[in-house]
Amino acid sequence: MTFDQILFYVFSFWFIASSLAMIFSRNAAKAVLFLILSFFSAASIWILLEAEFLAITLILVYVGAVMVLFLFVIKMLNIDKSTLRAKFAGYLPLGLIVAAIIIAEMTLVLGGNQFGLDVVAAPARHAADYSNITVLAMQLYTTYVYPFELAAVLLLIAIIAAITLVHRNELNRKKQSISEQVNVQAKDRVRLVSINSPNKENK
Amino acid sequence: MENIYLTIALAPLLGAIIAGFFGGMLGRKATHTITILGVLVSTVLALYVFNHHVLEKGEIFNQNLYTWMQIGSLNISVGFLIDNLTSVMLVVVSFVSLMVHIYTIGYMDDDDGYTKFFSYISLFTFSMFMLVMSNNFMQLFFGWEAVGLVSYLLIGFWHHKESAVEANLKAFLVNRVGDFGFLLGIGLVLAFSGSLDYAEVFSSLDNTTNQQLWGLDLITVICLLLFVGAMGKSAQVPLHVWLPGSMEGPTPISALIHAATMVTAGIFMVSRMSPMFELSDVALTVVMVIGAITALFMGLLGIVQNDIKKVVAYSTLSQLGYMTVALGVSAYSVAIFHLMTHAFFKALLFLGAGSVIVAMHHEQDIRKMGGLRKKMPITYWTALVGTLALIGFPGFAGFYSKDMIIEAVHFSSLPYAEWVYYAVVAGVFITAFYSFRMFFLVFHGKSRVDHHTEEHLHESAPSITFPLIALAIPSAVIGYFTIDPMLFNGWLDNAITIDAEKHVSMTELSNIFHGAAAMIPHAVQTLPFWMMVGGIATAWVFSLYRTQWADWVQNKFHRTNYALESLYGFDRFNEIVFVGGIKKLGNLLWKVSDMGIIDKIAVNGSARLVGFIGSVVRPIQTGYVYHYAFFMIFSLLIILTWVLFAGDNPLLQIEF
Amino acid sequence: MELLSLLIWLPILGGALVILIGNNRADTARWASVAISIVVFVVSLSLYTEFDSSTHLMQFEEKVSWISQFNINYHIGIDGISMPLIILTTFSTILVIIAGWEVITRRTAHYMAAFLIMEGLIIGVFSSLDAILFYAFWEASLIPMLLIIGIWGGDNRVYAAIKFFLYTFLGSVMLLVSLIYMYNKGGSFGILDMHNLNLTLAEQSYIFWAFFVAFAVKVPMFPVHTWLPDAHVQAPTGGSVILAAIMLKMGGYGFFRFSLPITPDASLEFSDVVIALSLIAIVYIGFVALVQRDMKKLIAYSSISHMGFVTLGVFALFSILTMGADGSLVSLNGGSIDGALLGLEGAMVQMISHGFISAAMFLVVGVLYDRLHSREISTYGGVINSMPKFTGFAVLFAMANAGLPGTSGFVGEFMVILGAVQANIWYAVLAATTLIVGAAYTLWMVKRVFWGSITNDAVKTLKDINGREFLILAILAAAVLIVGLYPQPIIEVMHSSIEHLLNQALTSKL
Amino acid sequence: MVSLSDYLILSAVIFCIGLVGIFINRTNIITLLMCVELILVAVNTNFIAFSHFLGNEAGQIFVFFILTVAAAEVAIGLAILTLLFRNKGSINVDVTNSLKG
Amino acid sequence: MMNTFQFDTALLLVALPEIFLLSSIVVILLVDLFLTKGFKQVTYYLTQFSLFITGLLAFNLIGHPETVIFSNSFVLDNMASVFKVFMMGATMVAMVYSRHYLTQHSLFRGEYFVLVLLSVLGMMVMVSGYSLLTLYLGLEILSLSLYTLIAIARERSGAIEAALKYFVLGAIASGLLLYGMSMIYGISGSLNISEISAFASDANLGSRETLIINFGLVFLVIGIAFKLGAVPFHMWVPDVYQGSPTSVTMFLSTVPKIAAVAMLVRILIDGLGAMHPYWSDLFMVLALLSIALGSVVALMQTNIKRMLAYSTISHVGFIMLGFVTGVVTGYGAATFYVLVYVFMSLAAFGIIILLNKKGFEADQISDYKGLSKHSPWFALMMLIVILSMAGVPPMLGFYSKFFILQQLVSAGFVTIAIIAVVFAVISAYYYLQIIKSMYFEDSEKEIVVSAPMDMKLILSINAILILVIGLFPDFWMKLALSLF
Repeated sequence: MTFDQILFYVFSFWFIASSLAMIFSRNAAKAVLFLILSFFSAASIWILLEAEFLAITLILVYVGAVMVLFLFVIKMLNIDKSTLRAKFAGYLPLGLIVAAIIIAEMTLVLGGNQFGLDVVAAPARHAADYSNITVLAMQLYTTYVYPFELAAVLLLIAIIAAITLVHRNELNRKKQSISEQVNVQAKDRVRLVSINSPNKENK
Repeated sequence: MENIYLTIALAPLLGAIIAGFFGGMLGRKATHTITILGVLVSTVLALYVFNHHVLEKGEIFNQNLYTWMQIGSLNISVGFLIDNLTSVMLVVVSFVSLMVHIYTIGYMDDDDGYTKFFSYISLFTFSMFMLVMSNNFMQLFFGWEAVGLVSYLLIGFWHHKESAVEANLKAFLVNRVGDFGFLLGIGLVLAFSGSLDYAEVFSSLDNTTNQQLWGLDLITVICLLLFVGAMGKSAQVPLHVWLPGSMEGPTPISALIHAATMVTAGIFMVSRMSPMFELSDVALTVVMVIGAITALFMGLLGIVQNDIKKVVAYSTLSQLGYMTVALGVSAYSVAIFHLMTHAFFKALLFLGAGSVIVAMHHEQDIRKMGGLRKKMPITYWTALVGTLALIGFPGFAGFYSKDMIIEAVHFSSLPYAEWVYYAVVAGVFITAFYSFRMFFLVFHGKSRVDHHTEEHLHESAPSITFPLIALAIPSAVIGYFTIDPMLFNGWLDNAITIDAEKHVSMTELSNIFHGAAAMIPHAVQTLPFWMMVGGIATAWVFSLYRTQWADWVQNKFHRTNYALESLYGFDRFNEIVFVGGIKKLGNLLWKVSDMGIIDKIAVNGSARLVGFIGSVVRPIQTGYVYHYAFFMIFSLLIILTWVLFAGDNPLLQIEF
Repeated sequence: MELLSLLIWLPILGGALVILIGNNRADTARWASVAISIVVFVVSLSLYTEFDSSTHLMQFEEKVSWISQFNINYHIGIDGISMPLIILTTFSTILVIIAGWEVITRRTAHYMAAFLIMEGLIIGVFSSLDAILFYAFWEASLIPMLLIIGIWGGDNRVYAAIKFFLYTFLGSVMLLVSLIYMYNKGGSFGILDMHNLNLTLAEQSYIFWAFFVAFAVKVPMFPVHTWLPDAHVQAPTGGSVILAAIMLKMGGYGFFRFSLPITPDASLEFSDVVIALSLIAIVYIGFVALVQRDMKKLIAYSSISHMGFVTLGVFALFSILTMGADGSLVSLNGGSIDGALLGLEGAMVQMISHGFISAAMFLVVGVLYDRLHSREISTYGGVINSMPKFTGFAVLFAMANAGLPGTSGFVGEFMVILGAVQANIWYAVLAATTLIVGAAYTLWMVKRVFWGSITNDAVKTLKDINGREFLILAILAAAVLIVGLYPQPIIEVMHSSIEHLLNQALTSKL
Repeated sequence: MVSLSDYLILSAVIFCIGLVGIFINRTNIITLLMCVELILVAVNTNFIAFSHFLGNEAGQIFVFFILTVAAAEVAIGLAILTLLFRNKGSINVDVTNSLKG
Repeated sequence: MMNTFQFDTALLLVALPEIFLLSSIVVILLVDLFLTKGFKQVTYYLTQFSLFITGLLAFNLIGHPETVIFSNSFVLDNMASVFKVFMMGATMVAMVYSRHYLTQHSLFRGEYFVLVLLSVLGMMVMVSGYSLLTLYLGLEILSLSLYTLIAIARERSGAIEAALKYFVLGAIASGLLLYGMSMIYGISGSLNISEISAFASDANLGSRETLIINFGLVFLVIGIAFKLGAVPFHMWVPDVYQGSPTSVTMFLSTVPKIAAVAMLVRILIDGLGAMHPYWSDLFMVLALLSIALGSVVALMQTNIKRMLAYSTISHVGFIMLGFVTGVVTGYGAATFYVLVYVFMSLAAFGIIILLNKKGFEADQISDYKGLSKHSPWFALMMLIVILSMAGVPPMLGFYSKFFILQQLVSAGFVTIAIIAVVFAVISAYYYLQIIKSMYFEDSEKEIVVSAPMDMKLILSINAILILVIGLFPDFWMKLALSLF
């Protein structure tokens, strides 16, 4: 077993284990943390595949931003406590069987016969001066300039969407009105009312 | 000549149309004048035609008026065939019709539907003319059904009477049963001859040789089917049930349609088809036997009837049976002869009965009459003539015709002819018995009329008595004058075909015939005469001399009596089996098969099935997103498996 | 615009015009509608007067490219088979519009317009020579009828309308598929091209059944008839009239125009089945009609029974004649060419006559319904006492329905039975039972409704028919009698076409 | 050496875990969003593996865009989630079944 | 290492519609920011204007020779141009209808129009996409905009629920689609459609390659089927149709279908056309399931939007059948169908929106009771639309079905054609329910049509055209066929 393989299996194990832990987690916040672990494992595997730039991006963008966003929402909505017990679908066994069969079938297709080393040889390692980021950048700004623009549009949509959906406009936003606060008088706050006791009247 | 024929037919039609559409405007007098004029014209012209064809031996006239339809080589037209048979029929029909028209003036005097009635009977006369003048099967059927229609309308003329509208429906339907056979017969005629024209059909009869249908000769089947039609119209057992019921109509109708003319259409038709019937002994035998059964058993029923019109109606049935017997033994001319004499005396009897009924304020039960002789002399004497003619008293019209029928049967060589002979002879006794029973009960003996009616009882108006007299004369004498030329001197020869070798009755008859006058003394020595005398005597005993004996006999033979009074159960049988059964069947088909199986199960059921599937499938859409996801993944699994392993060319082979 | 196009589009545009007049100006709408329908009728008469009955070729042809992608043309023309039906259509529409004159008070303009539009569409059906054009008209004509039943119908109108629509829709989609199949085979949607298209027996069989489903539903034949009683009972009088008088004929026409010439061998192959179904329709439905308590239902069932004669007449020919090796017609069972022609032409005459009679019968029921709002037979009794004139008409039409000679009802049945005798005597025996059963149910109803004494006080107050009703019934009575007494003009018109059809039907395509 | 097949199978497993996570989970919707992320990571691994073994950067570029899309998607997903919470006071999956049939 | 990269800016003209639209979006976004409340309508008019100009630009490009730019990731052919023109037209009509709805339900916001425009942009990208990457990005632009559009009715829990479901399921679907793309990429080594096509149509394709392509194909087909809303990936359709604000339902049920078909054409036909025998069976099953389920389940619905959703599923089945045939004319038929469908659907939803007023969604079938009495004209319009959807001649809907059936029969799928028409008859039943409500039933409740004149006019034209084009469908059929 080569070192590559050892690394691969270790990371794979963590990857799969933390993914499973994530989906079976009862606590949303914990699930996010498991997911982060998954992403780290994934990034490691990507590095094995010599995609350093993407691996870093995954960590920085995903773990650094997206996952934090998740956590932020979870904490903001306070939903990690509200669901104390995880509930799983009644057909969980069936679901797992389905998943298992799908995995089996996919494995059959993707197995050694099709993608083994004897079929697809492992490429030679890149030279030490190979810069993954440069290669990607070159392509991104030339060949893929059109998708790049589209990605910009996508992000624009994300911005618009987030603002449109979540931003509270003047009508439904809770805000202070200083002048009203200043002008408030005692009678606005407390009103003295005399109450006749109903018991007396009845007697 | 053509115009004359046309006028004969159209004059009453014109009268009918005028009376029908403008009767209300014109008033009663004008209406009856016009219609009677129409029929009078026809009568005069009919006599002229009779003279031309029969007496002067004119050419047979056979010509089409217009083409009803032309299909390929098949031409169906409306046209006239005027030969001697037609001429005789024309005279009989027009004369009786004329008498009935006149009679109606008095009889229907107090009826609201006066003008309508004239319209109908004129229309009937027209239809009957078209029937007898037809030169082809289609037109025959036309006339056949048209007279049925008028009969339907007239039986139900007093439409507020439930029994009347019941009877007209029955009459129409029973006739339809006959028409069913008739139409099929016509169809077969067309099939073998390729034509519906009488002349062409008769000339292509050879086509039928050696053809079989239903195990019989084709020609036999055709004749039998045609005879089924005749049975319906001429009220032969078992299709006779409508005729007694038809007495619900006004009496002139009973006289005109249900005694004198329409019911004889079947007799006429079979005579017309003599070239065909001659080819089939089987058919002739059936005709004869059916006729005999009708003659005997319907006569028996006449004995137990107490309704004056019913008695006459059953006698009509019985007489029609006699005519049919004559047809069966190939004595077509004798049948026509009896048809003629019968038309006169039976119309006379009916009109006489009508006269009595009017006088009795529409009381028809003979047990509530009696002793009318004095009050209604004309009616009495004419009725006596009619009755004597009916029972075949020597010298009267009916004597000649009926005697000839009995003799013809006697000579017949058909199987069962002997039995038929006994039946018709027995029939003579029965006829005499019920006829005179009625005669005695009505006109003789003590009056059983209630007081109120008694006071108003008087002889009928001249418009009623005139036809009685006018009909009484031929009833008395026509037989004497016409038997010779009609039967033995070839009056009908150009219309009737007899296979003289096979069917010898007519030949034998002519051998023994020595003139009308000679028949009277000869008759006295024969069995039928004494049967008749016996009948009269018995009638006298039971209805005048010892009336209590009648009750005794009734009690003694109560089973027979029951059978007779329930009319052998034909009505009951029809009621239960046909009416009830068909209603049940109809309901079964409708509710179970149509609404249940087809509509509810198959049609709405499939709609419901779709709906059911929909409601079963619909809950899959639970609204839970994880269900949706699962459904997607599950589908992925199925599709993946299918693509990889199934199909003609599985992408992956699993090796074990 | 050519004559035929004019006939198709004039009523449709007229209908649109009437819609524009609007329900608020009901009287204007009525007069406009009747004027349009009369104009159309008069125009249609010129089809008759200018018709050349000596040829079977299509006349008044028009052909304009419509959907060139599929070689679909606006191709119309008529022959002796379609011409009488077109005139029947224009004739009936006038009656229906007059019949709805004061009865329809709700959405009058729409009612009238629906009938006018339907008239145009049905004329389109009868004159289309392109299958897709035919199909389009065929289906489109369902729409106005759906609305007529659904909007102006009785209590259960929704069920009836939807059932009617779906039943016929289901039937006709099969027709569409088979038409497409033939197009793919022959490259043309022209009906006349399809006549000459060679098809194997298997293909013919499938196509035959597809046709059969479409047309049998429309006719309707047993066992796909159950929509008819519902539709008829629920439809307003005018709807019933058009449905019975014309729409059912579309099915019969389909057999003439499509089934026989396009699938002659399959028609031969399955003629026994069709005949069996026809005979069941005649006998079975006759019995069913006998026990109806609802007048309209009774007439509806009687319609089915009568239409059985049409299919019987059409398919009996295969048991009468066959085509000899030398191309001459050879008789089977001793039948003759005349016999086959009797069947076919009898079927046509039966369709036309049924158009008059069923229309008349429904109008008769309509007259009563308008007065007492009941279709139950038991509500009535002794109607003659208060409505003598009306009873006169009713009895005449009843007699026509029972097939009395001298009325049109007799002619078709007579011809078909005479033809059927030559095919197989048993066909004729069964068919002829209608003489008895038909008379029984019709006259029994007449007896219970018109004769007898009055049992229901409401009947006493009935007013006899007014001038409008008298006019309609009188026109129909005249039509019934004229056809009954002198059918030759109709037969003459169709003879060449039918003879040609006979040859087509007997010429094997295999 | 690690074969391409190994990477692909790994990502297939992750992919399926992501799928299963979506439908077995009845707790809250946020987990669904995370499962979607998991699926995308699996796909990304696929692309990168192919890219590596093919010596072709297109796959990596694709992953780059997928990451962008995923980020945008998360933003919108969380926005919707927030709205849901505001409307129903819960993000339990079970509350979202008013539309069904 | 330097890439030698050249780009002829003149080629940008080919993408002018997209460029213009994107620029307008930005402008509108900015303008909207500064508009005070009374002038919000300006956004609407600007939107319509930019759609119109974009459409014009696209129209101008019809007939332009097939051009591929942006390193083979953008293609301009006739199909693209015609689809774009149609999408612009349909969107414009949809916006006319939407405005009434938005005003009635206080949803009129600038973002709405911007998002619509963005989704249109996404669809344009899809239509012109010539690489898996651009197709994917276009799809995501579209989807993300749609999710947002649905959720824009923030106060309605139904809308949020719909958005969520659409979002989650959509994400799974894009995941599957991406997985399929990765397989295609992995085996062919390219993201480019033309290169994939070259790879797949290689006669010497080995069994391993075939296996992997088909393996990927399964995922691709699922992704596309999801977008189209075909059974069994249809679950989102009814919920989303029902829950979304009607104007959004109208939009997402119409225009994106064109884009989905375009994507289908790009991937499955332009790219993997050689694999047709493999995917056509799959398509056939999905198509028949869609037709069947759409027809049957719709019977049970009382909500008209939900019913139309099922009807859409059934229509989608017909569209897919066109692709089953595997011949160019069949694709033409499918294209014709989808364009007709968009046309009909717009009118149908248009009428629903027409009847909308504050607090009244008019989304129950029973809401249409007595429409023919209160508003006979629009009842007639609805009648035309409904009959067209049911496929009754001479409405346009008939010809689209006819075209598909003709192609099916011609390709030998007679049985399939028969099954399809039988279900078409079943589906007629639920269409009749609407007619029943409008015409056969009566309601005391007055239905007032308060829509502005322009909407009434456009709607009437829309509906009448269904009939008129139905009378003269030749040109449109030819047009659809000319795209392949």
